Amino acid sequence: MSRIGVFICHCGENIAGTVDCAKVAEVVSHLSGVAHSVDYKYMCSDPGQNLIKEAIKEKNLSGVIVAACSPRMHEPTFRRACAEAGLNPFLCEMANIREHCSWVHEKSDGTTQKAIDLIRMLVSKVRKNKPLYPIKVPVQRTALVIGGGIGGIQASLDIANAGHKVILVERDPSIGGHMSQLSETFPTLDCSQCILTPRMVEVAQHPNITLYTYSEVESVSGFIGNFKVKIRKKARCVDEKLCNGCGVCIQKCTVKKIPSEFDEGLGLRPAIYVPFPQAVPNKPVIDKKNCTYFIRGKCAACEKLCPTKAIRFDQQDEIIEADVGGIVLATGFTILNTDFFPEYGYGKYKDIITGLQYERLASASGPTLGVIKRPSDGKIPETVVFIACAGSRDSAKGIEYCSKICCMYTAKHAMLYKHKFHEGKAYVFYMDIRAGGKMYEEFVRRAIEEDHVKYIRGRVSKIYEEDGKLIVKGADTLLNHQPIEIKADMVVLATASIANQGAEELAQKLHVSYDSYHFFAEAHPKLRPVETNTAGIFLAGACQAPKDIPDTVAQASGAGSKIAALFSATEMTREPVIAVVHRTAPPIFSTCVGCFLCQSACPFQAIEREEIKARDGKVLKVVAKVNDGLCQGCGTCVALCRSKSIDLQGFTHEQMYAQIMAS
Amino acid sequence: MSYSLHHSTESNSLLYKVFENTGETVYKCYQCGKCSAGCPLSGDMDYAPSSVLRMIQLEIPELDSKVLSSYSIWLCLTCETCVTRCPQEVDLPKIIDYLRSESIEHKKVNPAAKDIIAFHKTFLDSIRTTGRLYEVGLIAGYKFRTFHLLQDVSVAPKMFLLGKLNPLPHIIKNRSAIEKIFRKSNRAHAGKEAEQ
Amino acid sequence: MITIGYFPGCSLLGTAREYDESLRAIAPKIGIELVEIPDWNCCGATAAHSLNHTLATALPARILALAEKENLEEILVPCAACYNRLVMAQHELMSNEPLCKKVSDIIELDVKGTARPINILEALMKTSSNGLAQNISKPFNYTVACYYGCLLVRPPKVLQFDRAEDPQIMDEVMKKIGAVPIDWAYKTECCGAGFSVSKTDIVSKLSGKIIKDAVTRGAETIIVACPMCHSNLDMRRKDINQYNDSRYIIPVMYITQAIGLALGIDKKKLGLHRHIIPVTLPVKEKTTGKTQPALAVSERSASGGKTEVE
Amino acid sequence: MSEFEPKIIAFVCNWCTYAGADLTGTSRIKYEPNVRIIKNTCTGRIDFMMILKAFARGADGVMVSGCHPNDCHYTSGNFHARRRWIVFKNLLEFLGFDTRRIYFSWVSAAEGAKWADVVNNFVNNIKKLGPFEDYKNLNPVRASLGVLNESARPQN
Repeated sequence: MSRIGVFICHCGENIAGTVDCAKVAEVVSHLSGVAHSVDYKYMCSDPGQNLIKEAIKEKNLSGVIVAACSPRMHEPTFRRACAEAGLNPFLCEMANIREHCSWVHEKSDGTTQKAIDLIRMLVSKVRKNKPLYPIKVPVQRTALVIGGGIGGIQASLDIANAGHKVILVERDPSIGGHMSQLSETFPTLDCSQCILTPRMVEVAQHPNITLYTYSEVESVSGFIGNFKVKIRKKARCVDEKLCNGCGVCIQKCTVKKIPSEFDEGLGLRPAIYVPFPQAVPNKPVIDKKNCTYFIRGKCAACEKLCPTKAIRFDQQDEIIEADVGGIVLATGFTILNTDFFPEYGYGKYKDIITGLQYERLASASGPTLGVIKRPSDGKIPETVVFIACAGSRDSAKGIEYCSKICCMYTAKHAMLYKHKFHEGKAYVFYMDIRAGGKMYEEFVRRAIEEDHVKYIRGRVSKIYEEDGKLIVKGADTLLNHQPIEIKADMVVLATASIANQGAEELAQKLHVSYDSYHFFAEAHPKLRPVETNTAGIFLAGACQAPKDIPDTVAQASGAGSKIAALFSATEMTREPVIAVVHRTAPPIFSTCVGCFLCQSACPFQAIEREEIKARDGKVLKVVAKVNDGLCQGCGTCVALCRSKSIDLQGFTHEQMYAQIMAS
Repeated sequence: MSYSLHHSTESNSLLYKVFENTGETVYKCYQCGKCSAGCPLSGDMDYAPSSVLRMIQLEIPELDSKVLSSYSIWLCLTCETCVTRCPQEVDLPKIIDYLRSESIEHKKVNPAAKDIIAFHKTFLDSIRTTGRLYEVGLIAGYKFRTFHLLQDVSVAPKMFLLGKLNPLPHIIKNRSAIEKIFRKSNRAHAGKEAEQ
Repeated sequence: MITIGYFPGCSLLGTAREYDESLRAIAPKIGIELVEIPDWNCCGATAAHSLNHTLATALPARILALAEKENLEEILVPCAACYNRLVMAQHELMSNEPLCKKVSDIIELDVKGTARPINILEALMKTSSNGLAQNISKPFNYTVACYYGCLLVRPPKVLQFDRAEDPQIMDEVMKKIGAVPIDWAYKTECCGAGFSVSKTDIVSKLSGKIIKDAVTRGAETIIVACPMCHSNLDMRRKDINQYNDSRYIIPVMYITQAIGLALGIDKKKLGLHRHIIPVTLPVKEKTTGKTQPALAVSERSASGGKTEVE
Repeated sequence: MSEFEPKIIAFVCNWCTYAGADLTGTSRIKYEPNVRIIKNTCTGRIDFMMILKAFARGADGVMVSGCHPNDCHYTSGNFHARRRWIVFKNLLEFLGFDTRRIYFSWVSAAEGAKWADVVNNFVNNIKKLGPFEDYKNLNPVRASLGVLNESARPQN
């Protein structure tokens, strides 16, 4: 006869506000199997937890139900409390009467009745609960970091410096990401490359870091501590060991006029190239789509002229397999870069550019060597209009969120322009200035007060060209909404930051959830901003939401230390929520008939064949066996098993049906 | 200037009525001013489109009545530029159509708008009687209503010569049908306002 | 030959006669058979929806109902203003069951809103593939400003026709008949529409800007698909020139007239003689001098144009 | 007696829909109190016998909800569930069971509002369908299961 203790939490007014907790405790106390039932203001508080511990000892309870918030919130707390009182933690469960009841229904008998029902159902489940014991699994102490931007770089270095091995995978030919494209960085205006490149080199030289550039993650399987990853190393067509980065091939390449991705199409590059001079690794890549040799089978100038004979036209993609214990996602973001605003004429007028293109114009290493020249005719623009929220905060165009970084970089852009060209006029059309951050507001004020950037509160309605000028039609909502027309030489659109292409596919490969904008979802918006819902996979930077550099670096270090913590021991304990195959006494041994339907259904290849032998060694029966290291406890096999010979610990048939029957 | 702080009770505020009658939520407007920037006439209006929305948002009786007696609501050409570009998808023309009927209903029509209304009224009279627009009748009637007797005397004769103006109206067969439509619609329309 | 219902609308019987004439003239040649809706009435125009919303739906509803009676699937509505009213009405009827009932009761005909109003450009797109391009006998090789106005493309959510900003369909059609459309800023700006009688100053101001931009960018004629645009740009030219103290003589033609000319139809049949601003289009050879600026501008716009096409 | 308040059992997966329903709570979106959530690890765990049992126990409607296709925390549990549901549905229909009483949906951890809608719509549909009486014919069976003399069950 089970002796279950039920503890109903008021959670202040959160539950007691709509649920009559005293009544619940009253009714529940009469349920068969319930030995003890109380309500209390805050169960998660120390006194609350002591209440439980004492009850366990005094009433010598065989099971505990805490009716409070969601188990996702406090199950660990209460299970720990039970353990401390000597009760097997898996005999403790939580009835979710807050998120699933008090918060979603009005104060009424119906709501109280629902709370009672939820508890009653759980009581009959817990009556069937059995003590379970955590499973120990080995931890493969190597981390995989996906994405070589500042986020990925920071995370890699932190993990590597903590003494663990890191595999850093970058899609492009060089690490560095968007930060390497930037000119100066707000609010300090120090040169982006100057602070980034040393880190890039550090990554390249760090003994603990294996760098795979021009590579992509092909597949990921396994689970926390024991992921198996396949990495596709795309053919560079250059032997990285032989190449010494002399650059002859790049100078001699016969194709020269390919818009450079690094310069956002404002500069040109040859078919064999390194994205930018400080690239890491500084080894060229052949762009097969544009290489004459790959198009016509002729040329091969680079091959002939390479002093180290490093060119390999026949090089094939390479698949690299690795075992890793934890993964950091740092795939970053991209910006809206299309004909998104027909009324703004982006893509139609050369002198309307995106913020990222402007960064290249302003960058000393950029196509104009840091002189702001307009793309159409190379003239220095005398009037530049900057438009914030170009795409962001625009539900009509499908992006409702604020891209967060635009207010700051727009202020920076205007400032840089004024610094480089004093007599120039800079206008900023904005809706709100969001400058939350250390020294941020001061920075914006400086742009306005010291550099005399004209801020106009209003959204631009239309831009069109008239005798070589761009006519920007806006309104000033602070000047009784008067229409304002500015004749500009160049317009810079702070286009929205959006999730990278392929983010969705990657998320599905790794089984991490993502939001409707395809940004990866954190496990908890406030309390677990670095974890994903999938154990062992962590987030760093703008792949989770638009972020500036400081935030990205902070989160990256967070992810890094999470990994370090995970790697602090050679093995880790997992919840014993796994499938088990029935065993009974001979001559039956197991009700399993060996159809192995489960094997085909298991997504984790956790089902093995076990031969049951007689003493003489002859095989009596072949039954399924669950590898408790691999099993993740989804229970698909359980539902599928024809003879009901597999069961899921913690969610056994007995428990589930008991719960249903009590409904 | 300052407004009395007592806010109008929700149900009689313009904001609420606009929602009731057009389904448009004026709260959605975050005052970016894109409509005022694109509107071909915001320069000629007493309140630019976005200020009209702002005035409605505050639910202050004084402002509500300013809106109804504004010239702006009559100046709108329904060119739909604002709603086409509005990031928050506020259907301003739809709202303004409603504001116009409210303005007439509450006898708040801006004096400067009388020509415009006169024209609309004449227009409707014309089709009410003939079923189709009788342009000559329209112009004549309009002049009669407004006493702009000399307007267009220069163009009109030329248009006759070009055969662009028909001296006689086109009259559709089933005129009673049109008359009915007008009567019923007017009743329905009046009814709708009576409800509030 | 495709059969389409035809709703001319009031102005096509009067001020916009030539639009009606030219449309009827080209229809057979481009494979369209027009079936005029019997005993159609006025759509109510701006007046109705300014003063009485119910009326603004009821009047077009009667037209749609009559079309349904003739089981016409599509109604060609050449007048952009009428087109807009009809589509709006149809949209409301389709999306609002009770309203549909209410209106049916008002007009004493049952209306479902199944007959789809289409504008002149949609109709031309239908046929441009089969015929239009082939039957060109006199290429309309002029630099033209395609003026869409408001009501042809807006509001996009309801019309779902061409892109609302910088639309292309008229340009495409004009290219087909040999014209060079310029890239200009006022394609979809408002001309003053309903104010052509009651607020002439506003019309002069708005239309003035449109004509100025078209001329400065070297257009030789402005192509329209809306009687209101036409009357404001053509009939009101005197006021416009007075107001802006300018002397613009650029002719304004209906798209159907331009096509008519390209198809080699007689000027009179197309009602070209009915314009206040005479349509005197230079015969290309001798007009290099006159259209010098035009060429200069059109080159730029052409290059601008290229990026659009990509 | 007052309006018929159906009893709804919802089998949800722990990773998407359970979390989604939590989000409904944290965002304080109100919905019909008729639903009783039973947490499973994954929709793949949900043995369709459970659904029958729920009806046998007097449920008027049953919901099954998990992660969207491709988002399953266990890669493919929801696909198994979907495949099984297709077969099971046909069987039930063949047996003359009104499958409108079973609702299968995907609600992700981010879709708090959707969960509320899904529940409300389903509850309304079941209210239209009226109470599910057929299970009473199972009384002998239920007696044998010893669930008739159950105390704290609401007597409505």
